[in-house]
Amino acid sequence: MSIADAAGAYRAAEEAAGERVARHWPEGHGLRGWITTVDHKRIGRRYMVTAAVFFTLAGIEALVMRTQLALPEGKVVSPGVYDQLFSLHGTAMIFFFATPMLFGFGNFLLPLMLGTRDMAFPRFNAFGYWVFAAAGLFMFSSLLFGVAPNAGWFAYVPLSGARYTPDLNLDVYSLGLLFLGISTTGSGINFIATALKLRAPGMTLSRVPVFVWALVVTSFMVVFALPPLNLANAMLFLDRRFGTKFFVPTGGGDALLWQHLFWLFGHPDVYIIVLPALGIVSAIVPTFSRRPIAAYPVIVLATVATGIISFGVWVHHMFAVGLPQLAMTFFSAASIVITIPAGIQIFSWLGTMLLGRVVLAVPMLWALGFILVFVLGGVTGVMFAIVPFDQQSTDSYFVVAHFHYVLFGGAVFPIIGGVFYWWPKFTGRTTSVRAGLWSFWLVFAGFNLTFFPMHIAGLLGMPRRVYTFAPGLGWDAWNLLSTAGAYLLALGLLVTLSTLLYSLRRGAPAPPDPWGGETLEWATASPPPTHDFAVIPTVYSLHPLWDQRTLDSFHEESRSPLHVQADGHDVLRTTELDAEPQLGVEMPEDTPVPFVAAFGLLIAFTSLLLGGYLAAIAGAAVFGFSLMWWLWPRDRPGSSGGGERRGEGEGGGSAGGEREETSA
Amino acid sequence: APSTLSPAGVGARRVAGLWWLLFGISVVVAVLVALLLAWVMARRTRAGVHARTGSGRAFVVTMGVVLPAIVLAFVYAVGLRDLRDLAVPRDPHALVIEVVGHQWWWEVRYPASGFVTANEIHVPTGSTVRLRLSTADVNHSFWVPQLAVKTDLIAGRVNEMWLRAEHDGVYRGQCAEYCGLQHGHMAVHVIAQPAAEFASWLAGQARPAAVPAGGAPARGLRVLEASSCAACHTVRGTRADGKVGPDLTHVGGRRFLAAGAIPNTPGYLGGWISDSQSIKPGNAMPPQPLAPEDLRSLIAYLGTLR
Amino acid sequence: AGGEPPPEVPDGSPAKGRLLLSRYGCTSCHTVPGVEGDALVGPPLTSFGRRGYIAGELPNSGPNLQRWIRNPPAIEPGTAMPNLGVTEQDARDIAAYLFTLD
Amino acid sequence: MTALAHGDDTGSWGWDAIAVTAWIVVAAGGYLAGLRVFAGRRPLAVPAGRPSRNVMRLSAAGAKRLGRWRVAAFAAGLLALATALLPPLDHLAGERFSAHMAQHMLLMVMAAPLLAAGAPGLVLPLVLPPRWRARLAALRHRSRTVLRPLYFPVTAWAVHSAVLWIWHLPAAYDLALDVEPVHVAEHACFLAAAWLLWWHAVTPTRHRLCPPVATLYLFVTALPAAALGAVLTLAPAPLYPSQAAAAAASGANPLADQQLAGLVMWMPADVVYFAAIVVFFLAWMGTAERGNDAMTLPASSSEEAGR
Amino acid sequence: MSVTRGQRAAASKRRAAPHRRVPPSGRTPAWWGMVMFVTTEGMIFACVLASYFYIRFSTRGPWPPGGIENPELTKPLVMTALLVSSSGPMLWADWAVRHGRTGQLKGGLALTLLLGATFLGLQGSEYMEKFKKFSWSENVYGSLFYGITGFHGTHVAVGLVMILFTIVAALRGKFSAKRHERVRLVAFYWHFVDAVWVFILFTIYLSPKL
Repeated sequence: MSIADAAGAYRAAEEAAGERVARHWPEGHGLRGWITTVDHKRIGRRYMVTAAVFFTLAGIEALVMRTQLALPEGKVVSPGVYDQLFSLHGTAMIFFFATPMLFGFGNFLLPLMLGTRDMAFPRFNAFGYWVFAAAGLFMFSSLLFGVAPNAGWFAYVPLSGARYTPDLNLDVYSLGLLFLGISTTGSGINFIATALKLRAPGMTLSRVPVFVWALVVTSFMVVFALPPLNLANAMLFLDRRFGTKFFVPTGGGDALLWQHLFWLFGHPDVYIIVLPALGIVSAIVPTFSRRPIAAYPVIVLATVATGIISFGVWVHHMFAVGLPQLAMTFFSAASIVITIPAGIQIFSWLGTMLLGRVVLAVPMLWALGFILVFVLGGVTGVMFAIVPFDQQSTDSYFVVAHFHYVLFGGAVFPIIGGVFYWWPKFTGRTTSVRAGLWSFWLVFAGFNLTFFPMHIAGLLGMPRRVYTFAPGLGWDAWNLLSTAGAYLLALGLLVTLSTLLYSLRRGAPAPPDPWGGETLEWATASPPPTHDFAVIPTVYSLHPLWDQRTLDSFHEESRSPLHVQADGHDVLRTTELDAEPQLGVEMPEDTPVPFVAAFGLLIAFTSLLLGGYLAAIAGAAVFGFSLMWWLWPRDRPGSSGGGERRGEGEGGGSAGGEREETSA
Repeated sequence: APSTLSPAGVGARRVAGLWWLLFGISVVVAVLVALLLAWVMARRTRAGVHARTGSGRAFVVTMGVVLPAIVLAFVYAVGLRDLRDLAVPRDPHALVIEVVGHQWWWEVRYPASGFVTANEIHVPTGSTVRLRLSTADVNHSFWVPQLAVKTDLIAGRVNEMWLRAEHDGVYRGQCAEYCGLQHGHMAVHVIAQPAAEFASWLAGQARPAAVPAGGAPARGLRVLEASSCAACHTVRGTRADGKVGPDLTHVGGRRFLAAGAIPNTPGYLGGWISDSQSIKPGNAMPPQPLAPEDLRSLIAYLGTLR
Repeated sequence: AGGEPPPEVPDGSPAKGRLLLSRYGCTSCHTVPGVEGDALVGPPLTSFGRRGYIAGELPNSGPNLQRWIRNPPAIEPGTAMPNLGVTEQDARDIAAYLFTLD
Repeated sequence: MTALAHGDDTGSWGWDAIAVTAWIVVAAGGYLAGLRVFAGRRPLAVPAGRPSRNVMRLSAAGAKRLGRWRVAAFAAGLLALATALLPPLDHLAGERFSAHMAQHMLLMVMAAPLLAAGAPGLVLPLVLPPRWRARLAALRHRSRTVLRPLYFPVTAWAVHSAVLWIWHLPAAYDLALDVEPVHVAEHACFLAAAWLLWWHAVTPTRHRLCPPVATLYLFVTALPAAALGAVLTLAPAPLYPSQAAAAAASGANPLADQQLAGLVMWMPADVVYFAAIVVFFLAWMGTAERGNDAMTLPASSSEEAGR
Repeated sequence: MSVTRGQRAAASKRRAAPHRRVPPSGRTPAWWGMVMFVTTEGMIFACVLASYFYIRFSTRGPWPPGGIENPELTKPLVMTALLVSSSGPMLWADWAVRHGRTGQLKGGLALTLLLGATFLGLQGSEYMEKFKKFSWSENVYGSLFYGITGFHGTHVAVGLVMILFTIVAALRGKFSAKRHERVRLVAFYWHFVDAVWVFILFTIYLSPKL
């Protein structure tokens, strides 16, 4: 039997093994199912929706800010409110929108692209989501009480110390970010373990899709970059609450230590945000160019190199604090070097398109728009890497323009493009092409109208984070343009949102593979069933669904117990490098424990914030005991004996193929 | 406008030149990418086009590694040269001015002449001036875009920078590091004057405040000494020796009040004294409830302090 | 605020008066509609065209308003509003603007 | 063991320099001899009936078998060692902190990886007579439980970081400057720790780390080293009294000298680590595109699906 | 810690016959999870120790500042001996459970618990002494001293809770020669906590003397 395309592969696998497998992968319903689910697809969608809500909130904050700045001497909000707005806008966009949104993509897509059935630690995944949601609640509710963070998203000491900000604002900041860090670190570790251990047989590391590479590199960066931030926030909290002197110059502490620690996190963080987004582009471009990505080893190397170099450039955010010139030359060089991996990726996509046959579908438009806008943002980044120019333009609106070009252009464009690209997979519906075009062009125009004038305002000497400005300095027109653009942009995003919502209600049902994609997720139903794949395929190349051998394996392997794993709630474990199949692993069932644990943490952090240390200990105890409940070794049915899980090839061996216990 | 692109100082001029170089390179890069995109959209989307399966590695390495490396090496070298030239000169004869940042105003000291003023820095045109920057509370950043690149004022440290104005003029600058509520109203004005004019300004500033002969200003002086102004402000030559707010010895001669927030006119001065919080919310000067007559004479007195 | 002068001050320019209000610093004590600032040291000058008296002392007419603006202590010796040295022409323009507020 | 010492102030080639040269020559000779044996393990196809005694040809054959680039690396490593420990740099190192750090960096990120890549552990024992070689092998076998931790990359990483940091604490550093044997020990420590570190990445034996792991390994190695460089570069005052005194005596600004030294610690090492990562990665990824042949590009008619 | 080339070579040989099944080997996802968790924890320790040196090297004047004398060494060295030696019983327990000797597993774990708890007790008594001399709000040295050792002490406490948890599970007969992943992960974490202490000993107690 020869299989023609991905849809055929999906159908063949479902016929052969669908029922046998689906029995073990029930779907929870109702409120209980909603709270206890550990399904990576539900959690991934949930991440994305929550992050989109935070995006809307932070975007509305930005609109209020732009309204205040539309005219000189604006009186829309008071300076105290403005400070909270821009701080929460930056914090929320960076921490509560960009990273979780992309981690939502990762959660949904990683197991599908790898050809497995769930993340390595499904319960930990659910826990990560609940912690993220709780931390977002923690952070955003502070705005209602007027104690939102108000020292900018990087909260420089001493301004963020207890002496100059005595209220709770920065306790909310430090505790909120520590709280969120638990979720981000956990997700990163989960992605790493999944990508290393649960790939489909044959998917060696050099056949892994670029998006997965990007996500894995991002996860490693999270593991290495978040600790400095967590440490800095813990020290800040101790300084503010318990009178330690880490950052207090009069006590021997150092105000610059905060900046070093923050940016040692902060710069890798901007690539933590942008790398998965670039990965999305690397998934969209080959599909619509009808050919594999150009220079795959080089683009993977570029991704890895970006991750590594990004740890050596943090001082470019501190060029004006008076460091030794020699140090600045080094960081300037490193910041320049990091453009080369970016250039590699840009020209890899361009090369793919130049060699390919381009289909200008809506996701592809977003990718093309992204390339242009990201290059514009990137070249201003290169300008900053030159120390004298940075010293002139740092902390001016030129910087604001740069980072919105790379953040909105470099992360939000791919995110929206990715939403349009995988929307059939997420929801099982197709979107309207005409509405998609409207949405793209409105956002593209609004975006450039909002942020391009900021370059000029910055060059004309306008500092950032000013709640108002005097008339007659030559900044009025540019700010008015920016504000008009912001409203146009909001309109475009509103159109985008309504397009998607309309599709959710009225869209046509989507086939498994609407675009003719190359990676494994298109060989599942739209949306995929709880078990994702009825038969785990064997991968022979970078583009499994354009490869007859893999397509055929959907049918052929349906006779192999190893590839079907129909004896329980099981996934297949493979080796780290070469994806040799090892054995089946039993996955945990739905459970409310992650929710309870996250709730305990919410209690603990809220009590810490309000100074109720006993209640904080109680919350931590709830967390601790639910963890113990979670990790208690249980005897699962069938694991005591007779759990042979090997292929038909071998009989009894001494190293028995027992099922494994999972720890998370 | 305080534009970085209309430089009037040596440092700013160098950086403006650098900007045009960087801008040119960026335009080339952006236009190149835009042209390639246009080519793709025009030529690779037609009906008869077939995808080709080459690796494309040569294209990627050439365009993404080799060419950028050459361009970037050149840019880096230019940047290094400018960075070296912009280093603080070790000129022992340069005029040294100490600038202390406060939330949210600038204290300016001329150690050689031994006086203190605020929010306005006078410099002689054409000669190098070294600024020694420190802060009394949180971080600030000293930025006069037309004269020199910015340098931060970091708590617990002293940073140095220098500037040399090329033409006479008044150059507006602003604090460029977020420092709290009124970060947006923390402007500074650098006034470049011919050397002779500057010398006479120095001499004038070094003198204590003139004692008014009589009338409203004399009464204003009595009000100033008797009321709470004296607890926060210094007027040299009177009993007012507070250290919380700006030195008012020659406040009448300044162009702006409250770090550029308002012009220095009697009307604004009166409003500032009565209720500065409605003008610059959150600043450290509380509203001063004064008897109407006292307020008017105080305005008259401060107006005489030139 | 409109372009043509109000009947009370036929030869003043309201547009210029509006600029002068912020130039002399009136707005640092008064809240004036159409001009930036929200100070409450002196009475808010809202709907000034419909007021009966100026500072509770003078009937609100064009010449009286100009007299007040040019030298308040001369009219009410104990007032907190200082003599701001407003020139005759400027006082006329300011008064013209104030009378357009109703 | 004064071989690794700095020169004294006479400026001429002292005994120590001669000793260093001697050691290097001995190492080179031993390596060449070992290569000869290495080639001889498998009978070479020599022209019939004419047993050749041409040492160089045998050595070249051995080099071919081991991999010519490894031999070149060993030679370059010896050269780096010579550059680091022989007079022009060695004299300057007595005065300038930055030169001293350059010396350390030459030892740690040039000499060590190159020497390790030369696999002398494989080649040099071949010089010994067979009986001794057997004894050496037996010794290694007997001590394998003790030596096992040496084969953990974590050990190499910890030793490397610890050695780097401990020797740069002010007291230890000044002691090394003042007491010559301590200084020799310092350099020996640096070379040994770095050698062990790089051995994991470049050894031809089965202990070599696979490229993705090596990437991670070099990355976590770079972090503590970079942190030390950062601390030195950003310190506001000179940290090492005797070094500062020497620099001032030679007319340099001690603080600027220290900043340059910090950068020298920071940048070349990072560049080398990064370059190694790129090389490993590309060599490994080079096999990736083999699968592309068996590809059926999607049909061009799927345009409707796109729009 | 990592996958070496030997396994890779074996794997590539195996790849020749794609359908031959191999016995299970290699690391479990949970092992990777613990390794990455320990990595991120280790990074926090690395950052806090680097902060210590950053502050120390940018402090002018004596170190420790403010008239605090150098930490004395006897008690920390005893603590070090206790903690480092506690890795021994942990290794023993790990070995025992892999060979199905659950009795020795419990013994090893209990001994580790005892040593670790003694360590914490000594640290507490050291705090009592130190607190008479300086507090954490005294100056930045006090903050760093209590911050770093306290952070590590917290890790020891968490490790002890994990060991206790493992002991309880072992008493319930949850572990066997085939099922012992949790024991190995707890052991891994404990060795990490031990190793970090050595760095802390070096930084806090030894480096001021160097």
